[in-house]
Amino acid sequence: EEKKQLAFIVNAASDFWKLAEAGVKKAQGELPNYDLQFKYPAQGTAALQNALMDDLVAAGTDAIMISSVDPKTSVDAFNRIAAQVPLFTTDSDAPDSNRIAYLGSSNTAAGVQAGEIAVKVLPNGGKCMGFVGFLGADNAKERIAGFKQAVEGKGIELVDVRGDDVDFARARSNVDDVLAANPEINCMVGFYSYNPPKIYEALQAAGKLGQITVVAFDEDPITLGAVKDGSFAGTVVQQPFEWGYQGMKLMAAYLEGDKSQIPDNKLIIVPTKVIDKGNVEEFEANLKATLGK
Amino acid sequence: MIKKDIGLFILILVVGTVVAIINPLFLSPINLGNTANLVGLFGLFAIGQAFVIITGGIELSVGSIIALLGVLFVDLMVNHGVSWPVALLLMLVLGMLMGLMHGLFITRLHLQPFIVTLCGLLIYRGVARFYTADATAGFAFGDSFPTLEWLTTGRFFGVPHSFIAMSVVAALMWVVLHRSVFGRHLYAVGKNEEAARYSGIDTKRVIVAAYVICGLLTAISAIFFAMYTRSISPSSHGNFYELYAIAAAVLGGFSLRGGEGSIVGVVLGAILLQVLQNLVNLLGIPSSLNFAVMGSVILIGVLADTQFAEFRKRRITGRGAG
Amino acid sequence: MIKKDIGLFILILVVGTVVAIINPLFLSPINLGNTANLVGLFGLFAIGQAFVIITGGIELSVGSIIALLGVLFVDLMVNHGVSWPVALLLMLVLGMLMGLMHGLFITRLHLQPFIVTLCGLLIYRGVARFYTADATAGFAFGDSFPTLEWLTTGRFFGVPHSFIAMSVVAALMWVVLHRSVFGRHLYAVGKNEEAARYSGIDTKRVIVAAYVICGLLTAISAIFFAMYTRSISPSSHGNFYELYAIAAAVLGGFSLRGGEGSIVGVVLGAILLQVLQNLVNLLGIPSSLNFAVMGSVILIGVLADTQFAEFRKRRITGRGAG
Amino acid sequence: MADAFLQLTQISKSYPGVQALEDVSLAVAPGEVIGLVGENGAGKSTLMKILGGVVAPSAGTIHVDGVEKAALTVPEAIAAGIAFVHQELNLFENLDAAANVFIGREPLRAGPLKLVDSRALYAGVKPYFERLNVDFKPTTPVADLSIGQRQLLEIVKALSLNARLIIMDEPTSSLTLSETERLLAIVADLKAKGVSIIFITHRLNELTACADRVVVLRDGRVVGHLPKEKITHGEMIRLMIGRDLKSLYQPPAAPPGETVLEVRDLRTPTHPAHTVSLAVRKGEILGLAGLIGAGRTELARSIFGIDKILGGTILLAGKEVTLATPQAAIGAGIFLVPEDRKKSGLLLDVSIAENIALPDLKAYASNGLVAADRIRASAETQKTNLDIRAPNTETIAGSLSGGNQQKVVLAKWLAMKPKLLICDEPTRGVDVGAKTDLYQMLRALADAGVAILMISSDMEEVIGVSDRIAVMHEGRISGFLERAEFSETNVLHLAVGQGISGHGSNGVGTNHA
Ligand SMILES: Nc1ncnc2c1ncn2[C@@H]1O[C@H](COP(=O)(O)OP(=O)(O)OP(=O)(O)O)[C@@H](O)[C@H]1O
Ligand SMILES: Nc1ncnc2c1ncn2[C@@H]1O[C@H](COP(=O)(O)OP(=O)(O)OP(=O)(O)O)[C@@H](O)[C@H]1O
Ligand SMILES: [Mg+2]
Ligand SMILES: [Mg+2]
Repeated sequence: EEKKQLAFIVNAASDFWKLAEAGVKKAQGELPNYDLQFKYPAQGTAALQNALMDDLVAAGTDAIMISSVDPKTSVDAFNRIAAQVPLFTTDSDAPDSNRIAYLGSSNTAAGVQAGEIAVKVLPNGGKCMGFVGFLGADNAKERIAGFKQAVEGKGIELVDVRGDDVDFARARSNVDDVLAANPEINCMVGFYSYNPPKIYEALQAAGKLGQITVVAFDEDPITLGAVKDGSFAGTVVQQPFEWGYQGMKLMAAYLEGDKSQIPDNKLIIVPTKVIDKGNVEEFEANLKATLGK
Repeated sequence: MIKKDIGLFILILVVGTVVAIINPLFLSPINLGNTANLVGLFGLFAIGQAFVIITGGIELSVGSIIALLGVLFVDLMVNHGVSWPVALLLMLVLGMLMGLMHGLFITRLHLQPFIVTLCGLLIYRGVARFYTADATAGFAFGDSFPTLEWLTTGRFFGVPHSFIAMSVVAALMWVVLHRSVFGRHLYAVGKNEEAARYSGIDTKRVIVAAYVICGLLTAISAIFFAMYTRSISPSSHGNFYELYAIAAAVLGGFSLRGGEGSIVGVVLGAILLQVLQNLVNLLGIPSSLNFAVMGSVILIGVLADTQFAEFRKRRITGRGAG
Repeated sequence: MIKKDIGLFILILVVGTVVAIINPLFLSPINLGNTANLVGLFGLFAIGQAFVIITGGIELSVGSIIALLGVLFVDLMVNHGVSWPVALLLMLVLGMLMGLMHGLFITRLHLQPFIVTLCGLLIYRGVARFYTADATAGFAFGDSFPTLEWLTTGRFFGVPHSFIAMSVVAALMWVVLHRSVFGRHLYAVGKNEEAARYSGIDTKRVIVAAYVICGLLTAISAIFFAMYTRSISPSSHGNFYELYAIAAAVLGGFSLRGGEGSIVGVVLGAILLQVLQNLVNLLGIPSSLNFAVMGSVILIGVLADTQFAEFRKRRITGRGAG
Repeated sequence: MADAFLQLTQISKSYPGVQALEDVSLAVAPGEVIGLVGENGAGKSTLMKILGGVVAPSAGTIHVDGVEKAALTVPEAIAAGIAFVHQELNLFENLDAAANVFIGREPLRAGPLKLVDSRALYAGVKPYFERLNVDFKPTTPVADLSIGQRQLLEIVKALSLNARLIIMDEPTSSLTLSETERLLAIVADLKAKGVSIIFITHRLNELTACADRVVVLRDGRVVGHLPKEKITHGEMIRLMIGRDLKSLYQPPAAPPGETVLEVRDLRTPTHPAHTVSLAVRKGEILGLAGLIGAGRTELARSIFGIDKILGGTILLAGKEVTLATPQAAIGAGIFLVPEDRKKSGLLLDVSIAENIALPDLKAYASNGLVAADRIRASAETQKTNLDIRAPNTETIAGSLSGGNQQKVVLAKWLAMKPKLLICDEPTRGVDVGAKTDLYQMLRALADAGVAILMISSDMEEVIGVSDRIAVMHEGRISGFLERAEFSETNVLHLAVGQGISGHGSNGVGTNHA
């Protein structure tokens, strides 16, 4: 009856993680001797995440994979946990900690891919406005940096990025305000998964769909729909399903003594993909299948 | 009362003028429309909050109610094929029931409003998150409810319907609060519940009614919000909105001790808060400074208002004594 | 007063027992240690809040102060090479200055506490976010302040220092509130400020002192938090903590109208809130239900408490009649 | 007599729309008892508040021991040895009795820590409690005290200051005869020790007993000084209101009618072991007397539906009724004028007109909307009828003098049509002139068929106004008195639980119905 317990802790509640959860579910099917848990913290703060990890370890969890809100500075907390159970990072890494390995994508690379979409559809250059949840979060900073790096010297400028603290109403009114106040903007980038849908809705309300180039991240249904009908230039998707699925299998293997899957640099990169009009239908079909809808 | 409102009105004018001078786009119809829309959305539940605050109570669960009702509303229509008028009606009834429950807990079981509605804040959000298993509830691409969308997000000669709805509600509630017997009873209960009871006022019923009204207006606003954001992440939708509502009321001259405040005040309070939000984006202020700017303007405004009022009072008594 | 505390204490025991039966790990030293640590962190500023609430005020900026002071503290040490005792002292002084400012705004300029501290909430968070440009302030890997770390995150026979600090503060503040003249004046001012003034009490000084104490305790707690999380994301660090503090106080028998409550009560309130947090994690309850469970337990507990108290009151009068 | 240590010179005080004081001068010498009388709103409390440092005068000077000041602050007044029994009670309900006595000047221990020395505190209040013979303990929370008990506590507070001047602003308004006599003895005692007293009261015979001189105020001005030998009831009244007063008792126009309200074996929470039975008839004024804490207020609250009753029945016009809420009571035509005007009677920061309209708002509304002009008109009528002294009916109730506030509370109910009117201390703080008017109104109401139950601690009032008196003692009726048996001694005997000659002490009284 003594099943081993594995936990996957995410940084905040969002649809994005539903895909990872689906991956974890699939892994559960293949790991009957394990009890897999998928944990959302009550709020997305490092303090709560660390308390959650402490509690899980106290409750007898055997291995943890975490998407940290703030990996850089949670190193000590990670090391404290890693001293008790094997710890893995996903989504965002803490390379200086004693975590066993990182499994996930590279946000910088994703940002570069997004920048490349913009370069492709804006050959004459342009002025872009970005929208994001937390400006200071690592994933946001890396994506922004990647985007800037890719458009450097191509006549495209990322004028500013507006934060909304993951308040959807603010996310929407931020776009509305830019449409009202910055007529020179001809390109918009939605860095968090819910930003592109808000851009879509604001443009639709203003009757400007198609007039402004939109580059998106992630696979919100509205985003995919907009890519399909040509309103968006494209979107960059990660593969969270694989993180959940592979992550759990990896931890189970590790607990059973199989360390062969851990590469020397301790980085297991699941590549990001560009979805545009060409491959969106196929991607959407796959997605539906995984989510079982 | 009216003097306080004028002070707030002047503050809004001053802030608006300064912003318009720096960036004339502030006065563009499109920007005014957007701001009016948000004023409508926030004003609706702020008016509800005002009723509760007048009784000396507080309603902390506003944000969570907006999240829960939003999730249910969208889910009923999208996943259960419920027609929108039915879903809408259901949400309004639910909102009123929540208010009723809060009111009964407070008056019959003698719990503190802060505790009851704090539990509401926690429970409703928890239920909303559990209901969707922390997923976002939203319309699929292409889902369309033309009448509902026109009603909630449409515009009439450029004036957003949400703003019109808020104005109608405000006018109605103005009559209720400032002209009706019930309104007088509300003030009486807020000022001195015991004296009100001795005067034969059914204080419990009055208090319960205030929470029911708050629940109803919050539910209306929840529908507007759901249609505005079109997708609801139950963990973050409406977070902190109770603070907005309370802040709008307090700015508008309400006292948390109850018995004070006017509808005009709370509407002006809601307008000021939205103008401040708008200003940050329009002036290109780093969004990290958003909060700081809001806080400073509120502080300076309130300060100017009270200092001016005291100055005037001193001048009057000074003259009287001379 | 004491009866209220006992009710809360029993509630904590009941909840604890139930959790321990379902998952005996609840009583493991490691889990108790973790929970005690959080009780210490939250208890510190909840006690501060309690002082303000007794005067009939409210301090909404607690969470933002914790964020701002945390950011500054870490930044001073990491990026400006300030030695930790100096940085620590500076933070304590800053915390007291903020409290002093709030107190003066409220007593000298006659602003409502809700407004003043709401502006504090907005401004301090804004400043913190602007200061780091929304980036996280934290120690780099390898940064080490052994004495400071031992002081703040160390344990003494398994008891976290934060808990010890909180206990010492609670004991001190118990004497201040329940045994000293100042404490008595606090109660007097909270119940009836005008009468207190007529009694020759310097009510303004008393109120200001309450805010200063709150600022100081919040600053102490900010240091502990900074060392516990070791990194501070200024946009989310300490969010909602003011609600926690107020909830702990209100659970502990404080009334937002002022003049009521005890130190034992607020500490028990803080313990209950942390036990509830711990319970959700320990029982493997879906974290989406986290809030709902907390809300329900609080509601049921408070309900049981008041109903039991009323039942006893009825029985006593009933018996007297027999 | 020794020289004055305190001198007020040409003091004026104006509030917006009101000249509360004008050119008032007053000197206080050690060991004298000064009576201060005047109609409601004459400025007595205002003058005393200036002395106590609570309000600052608009003009004039104050000399304390020869030092000139424009105004005193509260700490300065305390330092100058001025103690104050406030007219409106200013106690802290969250503290116990002893803590209230020493608030602001607690005995200290532990040096710089400034801890409260509880032992010294409780020991410190004990002699005063004994001296006033109060019936509650130093550790009793003030929240549990009745109005009368609170007033005693305020007096203890002032005595304990060991001041050289004690200002007593209507200290006896809620006290019964025996406590009043004890207080007057203490006043004499203090005077002998060289303490000066300023004694404000509307019960003028108290001054005949204790004052060395009387100062009369009218409309903010001093209109007369009476040296000791000239202090008579009639003289004071003439100076106060400029005319003579008719005798108190006016007989009813017709003999009492059928029973309106009957209470049978009623038990209340504070005195659960005792029962109350009484009946009030149409057209009569039944006085209800008793000592402090006898349970009269509680009886009234129980009938009015505020307090739950533990047992017994209430019959209205012979039919049993349950009055669980004030609304039910009001619906049945039973009105209560509460004892504590600040707490239960008034919305202090609302206008006079709004206060008067509050219980009967529906009558001023059509379709649920209130007609402000109708409210104002009705308030004007009441203001004239009751002679409420205020600039207009929009004046905020809290800014009125104590007596005028009381009149507003009365006006709330007089504007409606009761079957039974319960007045709990209806004239607390009301001046003699207005009292007479009020008694006339009560009589007129009774003659119009209203039954009136008048709870009063004012012996003169009980004897002078009632058609019949019921006396309570520790939660039960200790006896009824018919007019022929009315006397202070008889009321007092029943009030302390003794019988009176020719009357059973436990007699519930014959059923007059
Ligand atoms: N704070 C205030 N604001 C405005 N007017 C006031 C205020 N306090 C007192 N007054 C007015 O000053 C006048 C004198 O009031 P004061 O209380 O001194 O009367 P009083 O002689 O003590 O009467 P009473 O016998 O009824 O207690 C009254 O007309 C009253 O309405
Ligand atoms: N709010 C209260 N809570 C608890 N006890 C009370 C309260 N009010 C009054 N009492 C107590 O009830 C008893 C009866 O008081 P009540 O006020 O009915 O007497 P009363 O005859 O009207 O006397 P008084 O002249 O003092 O008003 C007193 O012993 C008093 O201490
Ligand atoms: Mg007076
Ligand atoms: Mg009484």
